[in-house]
Amino acid sequence: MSAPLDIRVQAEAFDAGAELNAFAARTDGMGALVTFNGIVRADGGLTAMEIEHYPGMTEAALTEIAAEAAQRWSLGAVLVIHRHGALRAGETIMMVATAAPHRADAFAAADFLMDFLKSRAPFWKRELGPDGASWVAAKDSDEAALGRW
Amino acid sequence: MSAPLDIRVQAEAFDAGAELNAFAARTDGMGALVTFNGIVRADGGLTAMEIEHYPGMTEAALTEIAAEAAQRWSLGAVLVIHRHGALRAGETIMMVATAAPHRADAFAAADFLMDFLKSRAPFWKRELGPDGASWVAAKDSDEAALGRW
Amino acid sequence: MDVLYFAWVRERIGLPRERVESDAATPRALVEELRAREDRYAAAFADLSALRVAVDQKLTDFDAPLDGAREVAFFPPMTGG
Amino acid sequence: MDVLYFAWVRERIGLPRERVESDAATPRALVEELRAREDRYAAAFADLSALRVAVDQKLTDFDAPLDGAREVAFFPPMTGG
Repeated sequence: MSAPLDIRVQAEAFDAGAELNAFAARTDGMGALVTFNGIVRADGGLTAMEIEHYPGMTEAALTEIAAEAAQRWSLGAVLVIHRHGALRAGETIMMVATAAPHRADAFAAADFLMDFLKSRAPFWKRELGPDGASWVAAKDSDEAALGRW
Repeated sequence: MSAPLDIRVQAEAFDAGAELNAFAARTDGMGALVTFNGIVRADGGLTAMEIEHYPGMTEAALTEIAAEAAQRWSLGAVLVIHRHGALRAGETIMMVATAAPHRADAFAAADFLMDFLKSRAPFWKRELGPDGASWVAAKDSDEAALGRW
Repeated sequence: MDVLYFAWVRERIGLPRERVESDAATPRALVEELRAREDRYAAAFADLSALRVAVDQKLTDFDAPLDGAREVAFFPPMTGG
Repeated sequence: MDVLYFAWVRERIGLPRERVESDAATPRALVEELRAREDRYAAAFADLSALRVAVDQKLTDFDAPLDGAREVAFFPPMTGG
């Protein structure tokens, strides 16, 4: 199955609910739909976040990850939206959606996309808190998660 | 953490996108949000579906499954909406949403909820196709999936 | 007690719920009593491995005690989600 | 070739991209040349295990061939999602 891949890298905020409904409408016939939404956490006095990315490579890396997911699982469609630039606490950073005839495929593909997007797509987060700004450090657990696949 | 559980069993259609946005708004501070949407598949000439349930036991079973998920994983909130009655192809049958500080918890809890909801909540689907109506048979793989947890 | 039927069990028996006077000690014993009544019950309960039972709205097994139960429900394996 | 820096690598070096004339055979050799230039490069490249490299927008390793590369990027481990 060659599932359509919809990959967007943008500074603009987006409406996750509207994207879910639009995705569901265009994947008519698929029984299972999984989404992941990453949101700027409000803990530790975090007030805002800045996301830097590598224009050109970002889109290529996301497309490669999504294509790999579509090859491993039987999917009807894949959506990836990832923001860059300035975000406030509570704002949606990114969203992944997968549609499949069977729920196990939709779950596994979304989980896989998140693991690879986290460690293989060129985004860097900087958090702005009461003590100033600091780059978010990559977690060993995120790198280790890739070994699951 | 005692995560709030929002459990709804209803005949009325619902707006999955609006529910996602409302869920995200009330779980402010959680970084990871996973949703599953089950949709009436349009394959095999299927034109409609009827879902029977066991009023009273349905709500109790869903609450028990959601509470079990909230005990196993660190969650900020759980949402389960499941329709009964008549549905047309393309309509949303049900939705599960989990919010958590960490994505692994949100994914695992949503996956768990779906496995148990599928085989332990008293719903029965009847499909209406070109050859008439037939009760959907439970799959051995759905029962086997419970062994994962 | 109230006995409830769902999905194709309901269809075969021809009603969704009925009042049953019984001293059956277990769902299995209750099924034996119902089977003896009429063919439609025998047909619905032909293969217990294809059925599930709930006592007072809790999923249980066919050998669980019925002592004091107010509501027993028989139905096929569930297919939600 | 164009050499790009992201996140704290960009901050330490003080610019996001520059044109570099080099015959370095690998990213590791290119790093050695840059380190020799100025302290800010030495500081940014102090610990290569904390860095990642992409050649022509493809993630690779520090010993990959640079032959014909148009663009080399250095950055810390990625933290998207």
